[in-house]
Amino acid sequence: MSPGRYFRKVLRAVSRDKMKQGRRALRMDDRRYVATKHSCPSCGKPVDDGDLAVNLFVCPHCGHHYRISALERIKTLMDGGEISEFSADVQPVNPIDFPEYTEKLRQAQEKTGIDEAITTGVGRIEGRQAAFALMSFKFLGGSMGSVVGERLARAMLYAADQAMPCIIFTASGGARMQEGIFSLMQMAKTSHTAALLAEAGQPLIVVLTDPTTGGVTASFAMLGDITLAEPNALIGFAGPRVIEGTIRQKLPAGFQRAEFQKDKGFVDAVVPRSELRSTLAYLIDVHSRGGAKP
Amino acid sequence: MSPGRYFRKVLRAVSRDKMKQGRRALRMDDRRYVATKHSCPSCGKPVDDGDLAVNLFVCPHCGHHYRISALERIKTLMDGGEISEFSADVQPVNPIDFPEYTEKLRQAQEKTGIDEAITTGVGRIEGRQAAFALMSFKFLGGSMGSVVGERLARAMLYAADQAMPCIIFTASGGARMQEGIFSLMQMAKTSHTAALLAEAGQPLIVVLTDPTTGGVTASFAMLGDITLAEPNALIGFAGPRVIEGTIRQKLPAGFQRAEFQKDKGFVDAVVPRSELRSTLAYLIDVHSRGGAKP
Amino acid sequence: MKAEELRSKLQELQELALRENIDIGADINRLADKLAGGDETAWRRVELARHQDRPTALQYIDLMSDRYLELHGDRTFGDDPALVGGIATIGGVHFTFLGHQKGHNMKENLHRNYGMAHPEGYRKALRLARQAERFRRPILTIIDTSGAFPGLASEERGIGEAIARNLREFSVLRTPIICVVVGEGGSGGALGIGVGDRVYMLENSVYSVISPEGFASILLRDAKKAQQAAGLMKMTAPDLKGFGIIDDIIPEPVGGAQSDHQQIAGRVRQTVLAAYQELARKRPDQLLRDRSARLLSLGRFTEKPVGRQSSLLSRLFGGGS
Amino acid sequence: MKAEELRSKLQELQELALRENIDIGADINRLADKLAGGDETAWRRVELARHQDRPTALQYIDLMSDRYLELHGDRTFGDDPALVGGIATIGGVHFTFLGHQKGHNMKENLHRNYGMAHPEGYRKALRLARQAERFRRPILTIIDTSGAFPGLASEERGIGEAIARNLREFSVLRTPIICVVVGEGGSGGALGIGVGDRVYMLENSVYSVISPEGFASILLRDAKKAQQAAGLMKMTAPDLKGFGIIDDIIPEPVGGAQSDHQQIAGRVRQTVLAAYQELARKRPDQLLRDRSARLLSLGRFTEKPVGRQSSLLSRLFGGGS
Ligand SMILES: [Zn+2]
Ligand SMILES: [Zn+2]
Repeated sequence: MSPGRYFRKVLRAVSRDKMKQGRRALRMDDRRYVATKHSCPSCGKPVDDGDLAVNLFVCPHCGHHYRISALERIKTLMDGGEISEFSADVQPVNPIDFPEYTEKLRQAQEKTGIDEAITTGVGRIEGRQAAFALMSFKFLGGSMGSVVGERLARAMLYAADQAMPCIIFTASGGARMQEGIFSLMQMAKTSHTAALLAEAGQPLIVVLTDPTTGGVTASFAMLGDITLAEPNALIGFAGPRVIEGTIRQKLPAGFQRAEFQKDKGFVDAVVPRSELRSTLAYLIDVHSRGGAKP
Repeated sequence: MSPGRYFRKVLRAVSRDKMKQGRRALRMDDRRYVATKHSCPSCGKPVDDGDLAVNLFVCPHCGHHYRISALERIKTLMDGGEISEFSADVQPVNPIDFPEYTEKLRQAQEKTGIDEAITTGVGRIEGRQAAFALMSFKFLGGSMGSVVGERLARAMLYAADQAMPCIIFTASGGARMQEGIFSLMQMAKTSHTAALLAEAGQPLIVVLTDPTTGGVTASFAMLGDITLAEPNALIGFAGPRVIEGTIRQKLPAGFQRAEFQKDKGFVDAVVPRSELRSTLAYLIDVHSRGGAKP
Repeated sequence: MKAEELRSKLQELQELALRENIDIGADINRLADKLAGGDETAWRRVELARHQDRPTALQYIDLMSDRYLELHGDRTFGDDPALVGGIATIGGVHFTFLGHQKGHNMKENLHRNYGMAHPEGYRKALRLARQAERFRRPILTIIDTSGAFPGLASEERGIGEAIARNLREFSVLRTPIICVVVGEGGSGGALGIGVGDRVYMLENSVYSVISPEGFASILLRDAKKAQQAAGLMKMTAPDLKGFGIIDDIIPEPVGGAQSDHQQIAGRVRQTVLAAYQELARKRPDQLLRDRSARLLSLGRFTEKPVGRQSSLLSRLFGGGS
Repeated sequence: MKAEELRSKLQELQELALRENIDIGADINRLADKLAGGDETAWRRVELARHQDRPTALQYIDLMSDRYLELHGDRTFGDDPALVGGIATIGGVHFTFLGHQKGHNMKENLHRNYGMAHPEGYRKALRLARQAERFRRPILTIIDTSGAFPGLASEERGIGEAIARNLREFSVLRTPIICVVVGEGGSGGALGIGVGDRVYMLENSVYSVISPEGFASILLRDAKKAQQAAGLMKMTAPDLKGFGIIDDIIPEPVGGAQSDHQQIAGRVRQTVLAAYQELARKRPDQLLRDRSARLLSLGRFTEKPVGRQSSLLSRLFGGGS
């Protein structure tokens, strides 16, 4: 891969863009966590909501890793529980005039308290800075439309320009079909910015979380220099039901899970949430200043 | 792969070398082909020796491609039935003082009428020039020792320097074990010159013939930009008997044959001997002058 | 009823034109579109795009080229008959071609897996594309698939990774890439050889994020509403031209591409060679910058404070989409 | 008989030295060699090289590094437990490490396939090596295999191609590569991660074109003559040092590397870091030129008219081997 120097212009322009991007500190409103109980979706045992947040949203009984949104990820991963968000102004439209899409977006925003299926910004882990992109499955199934693509593209180009790693947490059911062909094209766009990031010599670190399927899996999610996954995360292109429809039989247990994908060669390491901060900090260190100094 | 400009020095040096390489025209002595008959090793039907040479050493009854030596290849493939041979002065020694190796070499030379398991030189096909390296299985099983490695290296570097394709016909049982570790290291040497050839922008075209196994398969034989194979040629790293020893059962029919290797993704096309000249001429054309001119 | 009658009249007209060798295909098709209206037009095109007599990738290559040589294998696992590739000399220019390969009948389709490729198909494509870059051959891709194969083996060997890697690598290959959607442009499987400097669609081809059937079953919760879905999805060549996703539409012969292979192959050849002439004039850095701009401009959104649609592209290269 | 007696005395001496923590291992080993004579010495080393208590690749990495992270998979087909890799920080330097991984017992060896890798192992190695180049990490390879796995699946997925590609790519990677043969250096399977700027062998390791058993069965026509073959093949560290194939020999503790993991890991660490300091001073072009010279110089032959041994190298770089 040798795109030459043409990408410099891209980076310079993004750098200019950064100046007016209206960054804002983003952190979770902790008041939502009241001490009520629910049953763990994996083991069924009673779990206290408040305890769960403290325990990184991992079931204290069985170790089940709950699906978490960008805000919860920020709270549990980042130094100070916050990031400096950018691209917040980038907001969805209805590009193919799909019936009720605008209304559906508004409802999702109201219901989830987040504005799109991805949140991007700069943050720190154990003092090390990186650009982050955090997907939220609960926002329309983490589907990738134009906003997800644009925010991802900007996050990668920002990392390239500012010489820092880009760390992406994926969680997606696939393309935002209501945006038609535009949603498909986000695969090409985000994969291209991954190439530009590589050209700039900065690492793309991907953390696959449950679930990561469809167009996201067939683009940036599989383009990490380092690819980590949370335990038991479902990772695939075609979803299990689609495959079962093709082969007309049930899938074997564990198929497409993180551990399976590691055996099949697509995941570097399965990392429990409790070890994520330490592992990511080491990886940022390793890739700092272009590598080795004795 | 970007070794930079360091290889220029290599090429310049080889270019100087070329001046004193004592090239000589090499062609087969046709008198050896007297009109006697034998049975085709594949179909068992009677074949006339003289007819066989005219028919490109392909059985007129069943299409069986006979194993042929460098001299027979030159006769049937090259314009005028000859090449301008180089590196003829490069001759074997006994590097690890292996008992009776020197004697064995002498016997092989006497018996086969060729001096080593490879013959290299410049020749033409339908008027197009290329550097050629032609292996002879009948010379100690086409085994690769220091001379095979050095002649191959020079052929590739010559092609790189003179801006022409390098076309290799393989036929080998593997490493020349009598040369010990030196025979293993020819794999590294020839693979490296394949990298230098690629760096120079010239194609490596490999034609796999029966049989190609062992260290040759794990080096230059598998490094062609274009990889052709003769029908039914046996191609593999471990030989069939070694594998049968490992798995303790008979191999399936067709295993490791040219058509199998095409299905497995390692051969671009299986080309009958009758179509080789035309196919190679097209491939030389396609790769001339750095590609497309409208 | 009235539409039905008009359509049968049109059919007669088409057949007449075909018999008399008058090229009025594009006009007739446009007329038919107008008569049919949204959903119906789209669905008619889906059916035409899937017509089993349409020329396949290798037929296009055969009809377009002076000589060609198919090359096989991904050098890792296998050779995928559903995605073919090789070298073709078209109008004196040596191209590396890649294409989804469907069959014309059941037997061929079983061999070709209905043009639904496995990972090794995309990896073969990448191998040949890199070879093209190394030897400075332009690349021609012929897109015709309902999608990558959604099966067990395909997933096990990383169909997602294979497509993703192609998207990244094709986006920065230092050689011109020309893509033509000749039938179905289905989802990531189509895009896997669909990133290029020029993208064309045949008049009756379609290009979409998912099949109309899939779309209907997921978003309309009824797989039988595929016809309606086809309209909602905006997947026809004119739709995509309107969105600025493709460069141009290649008109088909009367009745569709299947009715005159020679003619449509000639038009594709003409379009591809003209595009190549244009692209060959660009220096590699310019080629890549333009491709980059094209890719970065994909997507529609708003930036609230400014109150207008915008994209990275407009700020980067001063253009806009 | 006399040799037997002497050896038992030596054994006592070794044990004493070990107990008293006196480092006389290398001297004792040399003494043992002299007493034993050719074939026997070589065979003793083959046995030591295969000793199942010798440290494995991951043990070396664990003992040598401040921190490390194993990375998995070839991104195409699978992850091979017989060939491991990852990132290790050794003396503050971030290395990409690669190594054949054997087990210490039957269960581990079944999982690790006795350190005999499949194609996906070599492809993982290449993936990580390219990553190392991209992020300017030096590469450390730990060689310990009787050979690539000669099985059905290994052949089907192109073990020959996988090794060949590594040989080519490693020969031109723009980052320092340091190789250490710690046990068995068997054939192409060893060489598949054995092309580098510095190659070291542990004192009792071996490196050869084929196993002594294979050599015996083919050239001596009797698989049981492995001991004799080991001598004929010239496969010990001193042999290879004498041939100029390796750079240096790392002395083992008394009795062999298995008797003191900590100590041998410390020596390997020291050697690797010293080599890295040297290589890090070279500009990339110089590094590659030197590696190229090393590779082109491999082989011994004569050029008749001049009547002396010669190689490409002597004419290219003015040196000679
Ligand atoms: Zn639980
Ligand atoms: Zn016959």
